Amino acid sequence: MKVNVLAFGIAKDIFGASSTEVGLAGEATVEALRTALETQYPRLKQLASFMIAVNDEYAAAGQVLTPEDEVAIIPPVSGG
Amino acid sequence: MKVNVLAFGIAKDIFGASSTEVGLAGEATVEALRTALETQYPRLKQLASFMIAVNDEYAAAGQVLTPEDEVAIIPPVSGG
Amino acid sequence: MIDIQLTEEPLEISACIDWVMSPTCGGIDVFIGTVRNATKGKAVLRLEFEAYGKMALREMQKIAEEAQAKWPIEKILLHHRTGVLQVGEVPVIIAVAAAHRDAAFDACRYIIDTLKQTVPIWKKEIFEDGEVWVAAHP
Amino acid sequence: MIDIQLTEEPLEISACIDWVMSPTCGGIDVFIGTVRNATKGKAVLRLEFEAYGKMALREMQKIAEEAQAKWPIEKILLHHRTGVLQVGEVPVIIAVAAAHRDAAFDACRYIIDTLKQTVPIWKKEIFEDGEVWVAAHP
Repeated sequence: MKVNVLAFGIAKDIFGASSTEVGLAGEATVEALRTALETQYPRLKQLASFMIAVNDEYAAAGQVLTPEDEVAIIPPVSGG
Repeated sequence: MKVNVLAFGIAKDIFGASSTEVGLAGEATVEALRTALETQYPRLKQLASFMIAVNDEYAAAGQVLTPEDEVAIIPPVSGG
Repeated sequence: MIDIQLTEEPLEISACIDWVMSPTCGGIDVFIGTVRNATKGKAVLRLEFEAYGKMALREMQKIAEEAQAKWPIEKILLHHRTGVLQVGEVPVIIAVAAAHRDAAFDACRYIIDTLKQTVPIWKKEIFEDGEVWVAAHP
Repeated sequence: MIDIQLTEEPLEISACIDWVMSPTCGGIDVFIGTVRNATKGKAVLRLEFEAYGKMALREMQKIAEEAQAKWPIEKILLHHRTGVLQVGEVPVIIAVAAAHRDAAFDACRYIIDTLKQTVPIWKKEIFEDGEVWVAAHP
């Protein structure tokens, strides 16, 4: 399954774009997406942390993605 | 010694004036003034508490008053 | 910097906040006291505030200096109004600016809590059927 | 009542405070974040704020509702700005009105602390010699 991942903040700099497409071979879990992103963009491993959001909610590692989901990478937030 | 005591809030209502004069026979301490005030105005005993201020500072019971001091009775404060 | 005022004029919230703003500060905490329309379920018509002016200013200054000694804060504003206040009006405003927000919050709360304990200002609540000096009796 | 906004326009402090004022409330606590001119001793030229707008609004709403569930408060306003902000400008304002001040202070502090942990908004500090996404790296 191909997943389009929206990017913000430093993740946008790392992707060089405001979104990127990631192909997932096996089960399309959030955890699998995280691993695929880190493989495709090793600089993500240097971040303090990052989360995945699905349909505007922080997603747990085991959550399974569907083609309709809006998926985003959430690097460490720093609002306020 | 005669002490002029400024009054505010409910103390002004109890004195029926914005100050009152109290005569102290023995040593003119803050404690003696407190006792004299309570004798002269028994309603003061119904207050939650009251303090005596001397020259714009809260005074301790043992402080000795002089004729030059500005003395005030401070009923429970309720600013803010 | 400390700005203490006791005044019969309406307090100007915007001017107070402008005064504490500073390019070296990242956080401002502001406490605004307002006159409530009821106390213990009973309708309040208005409040009357009376102060022992000289001593009140001195106690307010003391509290601000204590706050400045306790926390890394840059600017403290403490204005209190006296006289007759209608429901919704503002008897007190406290604004504290600091580099970091924790100090601003802690200092602001300390200042209002201590003001209510030590500053010689008295509040009378006026009801339809009478009036009461707040906190006077147990 | 809750008022949440995410906007590129300058935040209007007075209008925000007016919105939370209520005749049933006795205390308002307001937190105003401002852009500092330095971070860790290094001069900051300006900040740039970026948000995942939809999700940020949703997380802000969640925080306000949590605060309302935890404390007896009547009105919560939470406005955050995005885009380029100069030193002294205001990225965030939180105002909480309650019958009694303790709840207003506690809720206001909870809201800013939680916002900084969970709301998808990112801040870039621009220095003379470079720029940094705040908190991105350990």
